[in-house]
Amino acid sequence: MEIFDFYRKDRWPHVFCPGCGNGAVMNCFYRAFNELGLELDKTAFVGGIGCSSRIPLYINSDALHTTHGRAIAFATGLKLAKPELKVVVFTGDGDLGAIGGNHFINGCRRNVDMTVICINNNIYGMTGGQASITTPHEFLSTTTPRGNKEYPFDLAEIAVAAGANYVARWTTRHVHELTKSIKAALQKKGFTFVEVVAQCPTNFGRRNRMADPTQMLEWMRESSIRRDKAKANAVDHVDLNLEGKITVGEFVDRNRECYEELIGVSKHG
Amino acid sequence: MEIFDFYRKDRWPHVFCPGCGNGAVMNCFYRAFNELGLELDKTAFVGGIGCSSRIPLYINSDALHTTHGRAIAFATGLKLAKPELKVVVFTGDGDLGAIGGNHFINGCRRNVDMTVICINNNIYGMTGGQASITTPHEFLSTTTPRGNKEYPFDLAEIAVAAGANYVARWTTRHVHELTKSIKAALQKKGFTFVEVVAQCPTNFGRRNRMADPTQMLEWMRESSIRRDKAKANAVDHVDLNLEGKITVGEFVDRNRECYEELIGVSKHG
Amino acid sequence: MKVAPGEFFLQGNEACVQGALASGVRFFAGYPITPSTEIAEGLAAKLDGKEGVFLQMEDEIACISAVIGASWGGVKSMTATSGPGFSLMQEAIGYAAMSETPIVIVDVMRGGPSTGQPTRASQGDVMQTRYGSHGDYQVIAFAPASVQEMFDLTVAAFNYSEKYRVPAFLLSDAEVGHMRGLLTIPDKLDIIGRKEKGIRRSDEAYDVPDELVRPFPVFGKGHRTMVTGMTHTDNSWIEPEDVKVHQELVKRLSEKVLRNRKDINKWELMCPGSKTMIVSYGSAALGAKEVAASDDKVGLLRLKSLWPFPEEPIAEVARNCDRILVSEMNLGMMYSEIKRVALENGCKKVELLSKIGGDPPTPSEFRHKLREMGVI
Amino acid sequence: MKVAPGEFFLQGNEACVQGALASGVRFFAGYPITPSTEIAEGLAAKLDGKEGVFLQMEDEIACISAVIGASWGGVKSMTATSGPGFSLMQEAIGYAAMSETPIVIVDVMRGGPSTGQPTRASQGDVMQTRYGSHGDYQVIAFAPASVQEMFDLTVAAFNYSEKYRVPAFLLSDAEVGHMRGLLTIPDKLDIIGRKEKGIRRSDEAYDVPDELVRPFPVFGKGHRTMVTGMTHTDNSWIEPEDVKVHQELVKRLSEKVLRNRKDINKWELMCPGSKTMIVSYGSAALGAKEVAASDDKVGLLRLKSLWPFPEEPIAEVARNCDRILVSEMNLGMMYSEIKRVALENGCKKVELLSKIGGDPPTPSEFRHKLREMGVI
Amino acid sequence: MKPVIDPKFCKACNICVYICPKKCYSKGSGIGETGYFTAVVSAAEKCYNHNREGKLLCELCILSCPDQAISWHEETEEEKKK
Amino acid sequence: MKPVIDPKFCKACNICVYICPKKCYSKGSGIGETGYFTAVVSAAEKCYNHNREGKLLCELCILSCPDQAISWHEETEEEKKK
Amino acid sequence: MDSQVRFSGFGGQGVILMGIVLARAAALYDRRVGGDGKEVRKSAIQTQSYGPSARGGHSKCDVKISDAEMLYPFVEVPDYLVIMSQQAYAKYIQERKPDTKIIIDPDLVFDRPKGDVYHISATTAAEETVGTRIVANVVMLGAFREISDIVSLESLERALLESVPKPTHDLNRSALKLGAKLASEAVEKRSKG
Amino acid sequence: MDSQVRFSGFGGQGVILMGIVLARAAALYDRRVGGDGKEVRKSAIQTQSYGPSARGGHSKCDVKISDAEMLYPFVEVPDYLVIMSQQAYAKYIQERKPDTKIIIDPDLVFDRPKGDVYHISATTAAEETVGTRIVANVVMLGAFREISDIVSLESLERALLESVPKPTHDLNRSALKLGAKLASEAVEKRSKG
Ligand SMILES: Cc1ncc(C[n+]2csc(CCOP(=O)(O)OP(=O)(O)O)c2C)c(N)n1
Ligand SMILES: Cc1ncc(C[n+]2csc(CCOP(=O)(O)OP(=O)(O)O)c2C)c(N)n1
Ligand code: SF4
Ligand code: SF4
Ligand code: SF4
Ligand code: SF4
Ligand code: SF4
Ligand code: SF4
Ligand SMILES: [Mg+2]
Ligand SMILES: [Mg+2]
Repeated sequence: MEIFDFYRKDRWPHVFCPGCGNGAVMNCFYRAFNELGLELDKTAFVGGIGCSSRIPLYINSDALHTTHGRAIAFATGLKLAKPELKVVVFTGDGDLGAIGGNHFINGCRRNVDMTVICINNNIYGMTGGQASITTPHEFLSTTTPRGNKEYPFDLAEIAVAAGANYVARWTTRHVHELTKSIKAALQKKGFTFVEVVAQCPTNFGRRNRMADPTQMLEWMRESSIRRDKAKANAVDHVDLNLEGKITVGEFVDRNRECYEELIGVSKHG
Repeated sequence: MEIFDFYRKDRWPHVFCPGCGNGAVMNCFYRAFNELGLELDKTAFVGGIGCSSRIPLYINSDALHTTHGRAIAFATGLKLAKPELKVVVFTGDGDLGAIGGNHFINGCRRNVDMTVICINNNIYGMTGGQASITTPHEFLSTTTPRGNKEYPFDLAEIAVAAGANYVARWTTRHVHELTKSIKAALQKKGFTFVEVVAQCPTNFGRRNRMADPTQMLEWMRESSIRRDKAKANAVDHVDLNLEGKITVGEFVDRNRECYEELIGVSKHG
Repeated sequence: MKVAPGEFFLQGNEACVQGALASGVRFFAGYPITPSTEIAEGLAAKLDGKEGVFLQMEDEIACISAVIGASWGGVKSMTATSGPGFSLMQEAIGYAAMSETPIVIVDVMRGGPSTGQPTRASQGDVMQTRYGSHGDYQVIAFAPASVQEMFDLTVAAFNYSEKYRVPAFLLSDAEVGHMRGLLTIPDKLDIIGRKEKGIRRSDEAYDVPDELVRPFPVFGKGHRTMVTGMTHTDNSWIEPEDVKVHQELVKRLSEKVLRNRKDINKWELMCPGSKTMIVSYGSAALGAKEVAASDDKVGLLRLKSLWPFPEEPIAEVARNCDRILVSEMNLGMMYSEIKRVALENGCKKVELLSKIGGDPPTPSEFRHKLREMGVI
Repeated sequence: MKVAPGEFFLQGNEACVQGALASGVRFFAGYPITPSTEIAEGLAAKLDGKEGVFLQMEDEIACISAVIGASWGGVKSMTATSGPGFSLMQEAIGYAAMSETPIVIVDVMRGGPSTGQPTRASQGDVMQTRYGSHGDYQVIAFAPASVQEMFDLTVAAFNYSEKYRVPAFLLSDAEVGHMRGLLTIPDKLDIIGRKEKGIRRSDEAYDVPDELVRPFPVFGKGHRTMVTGMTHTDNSWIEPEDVKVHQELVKRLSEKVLRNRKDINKWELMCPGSKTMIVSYGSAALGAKEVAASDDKVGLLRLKSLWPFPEEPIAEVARNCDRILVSEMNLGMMYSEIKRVALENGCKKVELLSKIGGDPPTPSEFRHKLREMGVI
Repeated sequence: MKPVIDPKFCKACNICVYICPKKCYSKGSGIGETGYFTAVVSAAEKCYNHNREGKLLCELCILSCPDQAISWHEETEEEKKK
Repeated sequence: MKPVIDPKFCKACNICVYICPKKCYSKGSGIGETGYFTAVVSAAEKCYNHNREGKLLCELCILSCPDQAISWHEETEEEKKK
Repeated sequence: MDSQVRFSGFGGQGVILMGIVLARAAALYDRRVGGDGKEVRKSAIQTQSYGPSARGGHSKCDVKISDAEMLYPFVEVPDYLVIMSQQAYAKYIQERKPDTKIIIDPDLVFDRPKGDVYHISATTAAEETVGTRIVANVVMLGAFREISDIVSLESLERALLESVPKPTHDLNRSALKLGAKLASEAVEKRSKG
Repeated sequence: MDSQVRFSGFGGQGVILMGIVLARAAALYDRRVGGDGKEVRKSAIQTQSYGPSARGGHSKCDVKISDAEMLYPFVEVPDYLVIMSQQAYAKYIQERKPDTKIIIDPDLVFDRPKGDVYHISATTAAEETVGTRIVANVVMLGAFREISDIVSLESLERALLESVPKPTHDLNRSALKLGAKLASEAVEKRSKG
């Protein structure tokens, strides 16, 4: 399958800004999906509301573009009603981690079989650059004109604590590692979570002296630190947040039984 | 201050069932509050909706009995509007961890100065015994007539991952330890969280062969394991949930700056 | 799951469970709330994963979201709640309307606003059902007044939801939901199935004029469906800035419900010729039934469906009577709509018997009011 | 925080920020949403912790909850949102009504239902404002039609919210919110402060009859206040099963707003004697202004407040004209209410100019409609 | 000091009976004012705090009683002798 | 194989220029069809995949291009000689 | 003709069950053959006052039984008022007609109402005779049936046994009989006294 | 009398700013003393088409200026139509009157409309003369003012400088002047041609 069998070419060029990180994630996702030989007609894509959440509408498959923050809840119903479908959620840091935080942690806990890809651009892109729950401390946004005083969530660590079967985080500066983790996530049963720190040059970069998307890629390269190394240095993730680092790597890979197995849901075609 | 200076004696006997764990938590809270010499008129109590969330109405102080799940959000506004108040939230496993999960994790992250006491009775007491996000695997409830197939949250671990300054869990079988942790929580600045596993004989015990409250206390005694021991045995918390253990102890004690300090909120009397 | 025909002594909420099962419900997501919880509990016992899924979720928003998601998986799906949960569901209800997703929502009404009276009956959510979500949309809502109607109108809600691809509501209340009485399940029931794209059946759903209701493209069948709550064209591409696209879409969503009022609306008429007519629904109408049965100066129009607003039966009644007494367990919500229609149709005296606090108006209270009005 | 008097060229949403600051807002919690975001952004710049707190929260439910909490801390507090966020706030809005918490909510309306048209204007939330939460309650809502009114009516919303201890709304829309124009901030503004328990001031708030509005017991002042969304007695003890307590409470909550309609309602009247009157509000009324100014066969009643429903000015207009043309940017929401009042007052021709999709009706469209009606 | 049960508050859960390491409490047998078989202090003299001044020891009963039905009282001269 | 940029899709972010370890890309200078200064493949012959068959190497550019504007194409005979 | 019955007591006594069993018996089983040879059905509706959870306090359960189709299913003023606690007495004694039959458990209700009153020591009798006060409600139900004769013993027993766990069937049958006995004694005593 | 102005182009060109500056100038500063010695005020409203975020595509900004109180503030059909991209041309060219003055940047608009058209090469001129195409919008604004004379140069400049960062004031002033120059040339050319 060529990339434009997978994506709806008639909608190109897509709506995302020049240099937006969403596109790189789309490339890696297509690559992983294709290399695994998965089928579009046996897969459904679900998104919330946000730039990142619009990706499902560009994929040549069934797409459920839902309400802000609730993608995982919609996906849960869809999956349990039609268990033979593979279900993939595309979401953003705001959609998943701010308004959708509760469905996120409960998704991890309930362990319904689905893969959730969160494009964390550290900002609300769609609405024009307000701080999100992952905007780093002291960074600027339209709602933090004096620098963000809050500290960010570590979404991947929370997913671990909440019980997801597979958790990884990479940046768009790690396209190969990212592709590999998406593959791992798609292959594993249960709730799997891949977070991608990605550039939003328009609404995050511009206000933080990184208007050029390549500056953002460079920032991600410099800030990334492998999770095993970070753990070895015994810094807890909250402290890491304080330092503005981005821990990357696979965070957990375990095999809790998924919810469908636990309730013995049968495939009603 | 005698206990019935602290509580509204004219409302006694309270509405809670015979043997309900809420009462023990009330005793320990009063004890901690009193021993620290805190003042009722400088403290406000906030609750959501649920048996546990009704405790604020019994305290001889300002009480905000809110909507289901939102107590922390209400408390956040109250505290930031009147920073000289000490703010304490009473909540339940359903109120805090199910419908209120998002405000819980964001409360931990934002680190507004407040103490949250969650009475985790593993069930929705008020509505008559439906499963909650902490009902142990395979336990019975009115909505899990074949045993609960989901696995429970570990609220305390999530609070750690989300960034709370102080996190402890005890059961009502640990009244002295609990009192000590409540004291520690009340003394520390920032978001502090004390989870108490407590008996609901009416709606949890009755359906799980522990109709007698003392059977429930005995169950808690048997299932409890100190967190340091558990950690030494290298079992991760999700695995612990699988085994039906209750890890108890202090989970974290750190000193992240609280939100008020970070934004430099001034006390406007 | 099959439901056995026969006679049963059940609670209203249990009859609703039976109605859902009889309609073929395959997915239920719920969050406990008094006085609706028995519906969740009943379905938890029945939907064991094999024949359908029962899911208790983290909150009501998750529930209705999952219910909509499940419907796109092609199964009949449903949730049940009461006031506070109903309020939380409003955003997603608008999404269901906009995305034309067939779902059923039961609201067992209790006293509001806010936490109010969790265990007492009210009819305070009837306008919320119509207007609770932002923007223009229409819904279908039924108001049962007995155990039997908890069953019958649950089935109706499922049927019309499928037929018109619209969220349908069962607006019950704490009295009807908790009342126990006889339920007769007939041998044969008319059940309308999903109006599925690519499958033509001689199904009643296909009676609906096609320019208003589109066939439903179930996920996973190669339709490559796009579903969205944004303004979209007929092939589902989002066009959030296009005035025309928005007008066509939103007007069609309303029209498909409003133009089919005759098909949807249901009511009971007692002593239709009377010069004084009571118009009421649900629990509030029960005292009126007794009055209308015993006094031939007074008739009753009992609405079994509230939305789309039953203009025609009310107009008919208004044209033929001198005065109308509206009775509801709120401060007068349907009253203003009914009054408008009555005035348009030449009936100038429209009065209100409003009763809140949990107890339905009694026959004595009706008689007292009618006496005040000089009717009896 | 003081607001400097003078003339400014600002966006509608920025004028709202100025109005809030002028009213003494000390707490704002918001969640970004188009087209209201500039209000949050404007207050983020001003409320820096010292003179007040700006908080961006995890969702709209958290925002309005925190806003209510802050109000109990004794400060003026506010949030701003649009349709989807407004829907999510409905449960807490009912709580604010039930607990009699003064708060201000701005809804900059966009096209719905659901995600709809995020950047386009509509008036689709006017009924939701009245009926969006479960149960019986009344609110106060203003509908600005200019940059200046974004300021003036924000101040009015704060004032009436404090005076009657009721949630008050500013129902703006994407056009008025984003329009830029002149704002004049006067030297002196009438600002109503918290009607605080234990403090008697010669404040306007105290004009309110005491049997309807109670003084507000700010937290932390030794009142040992109990606040609850459950049915409660006057000393705030919960009585969720008591019929009488519920009736008294809920009726009082409604009455305190309804009985003070004269004080609250605001409107503009152009060519009042005309035989044809347009009744409209917000953006939808702007085209009508031009028509009414240029054609003396046509007058205009422009409602600046929508709730409590302005019965009196509409009745007055209806009594003196032959026909009414209602214009709104929805499918006809206020229309039915207006029609009812018109009919009651002898005006039998009530027509609707409804326009959705984002653009307010133009003067030409008004003229076209009036021509169709045979008026001009 | 001795523990005393307030029969107006006790709901007869018998947690005191279970929790007291010294077996000072026993189940009640007669119906109390509230319709419950309230527990009774049957052996106050076994309590750690019997005839003790200053900071109280143990207190498991008081901290565990869900209904705030137990409180400390001075012993009578007679009781002190036990 | 050689990378080719589709000027209908390229939005001139220059990520390819930044990311390519072999400096195969350079910034564009003329305005493209879409109004952007689309990037250009200025040194395809330096690519790891120049004159290579089978599994492609590196691919940082293709995976990183936000607009799916880069794709692989057969080289012409002439290009192969470079 | 309608019969309106109210059972009241405190939470945990099984007052609700009494009403459910009575209504169930009337609705499903108590059908006689009428003069025209057709089955004559009763309609019966049970309603209740529903407090938060199972926390003591008073509890109320109403049953309305009608020979015709049920129109208004709620009890306005009861024809029969069964009271099993002092709290319930205080709360519900006012709502009665002059001819309302009142049945109390004199060991749990301390006040003594005037009027058409039957004293049935259901709780004590249950404990003493069948060995457990758990079935005091069934004893009272048996007594109520004997006094009211609204439904037949057979249909009441059938409805009862459907509503309780199998192993307790004998116990419940005995309790029902015991109630009937207490009632006849009470009636006798009244007619004598 | 009302003047209706529409600026259009693509996102990022600063089309919105043009409208804001014009409206601001008219509303706040462009006040003349009338015949009666009193200050005569204009009222001015700026509105815009507001797409999702800053993602290219077309962009539109309307200004309506009135000598009296503003009643209807939206532009129905513009008196002046300024177009700075081909996309915007395609979208907005239809909405005009026979006498609408059209001002285009001929280097960015490829079609050539008929009617009262002015060609202002604002983008090229900005790059070549003041050294950056960033101020092409200001150049165009200067040209527009020169052609329309709706507001005075002084008030426009004042409003402009209030809306841009201090360090760019000189640049912006030059751009405005450059626009005026281009406009006089264009007018001259037209009158000749
Ligand atoms: C209930 C609700 N609140 C707010 C919004 C407005 N909104 C749309 S997208 C968005 C933020 C999206 O942020 P994120 O998920 O990080 O996506 P991004 O655009 O950054 O990819 C918001 C707040 C909405 N649509 N619905
Ligand atoms: C929005 C909303 N949904 C549901 C309810 C019903 N409700 C009341 S309390 C409660 C559960 C309380 O459980 P928990 O917080 O664990 O408290 P507990 O009673 O067990 O102490 C629920 C679901 C409600 N009041 N509001
Ligand atoms: S706003 Fe940010 S996230 Fe959205 S498309 Fe533009 S660059 Fe991407
Ligand atoms: S239901 Fe459970 S939690 Fe509630 S009061 Fe009773 S025992 Fe306590
Ligand atoms: S613990 Fe308290 S309530 Fe329980 S039996 Fe003992 S004294 Fe009574
Ligand atoms: S203090 Fe300890 S020893 Fe004494 S009565 Fe209480 S539990 Fe028993
Ligand atoms: S990365 Fe892609 S979009 Fe960006 S400049 Fe290169 S080819 Fe163009
Ligand atoms: S594959 Fe690698 S070396 Fe070749 S062009 Fe792309 S980035 Fe450069
Ligand atoms: Mg984002
Ligand atoms: Mg609980």
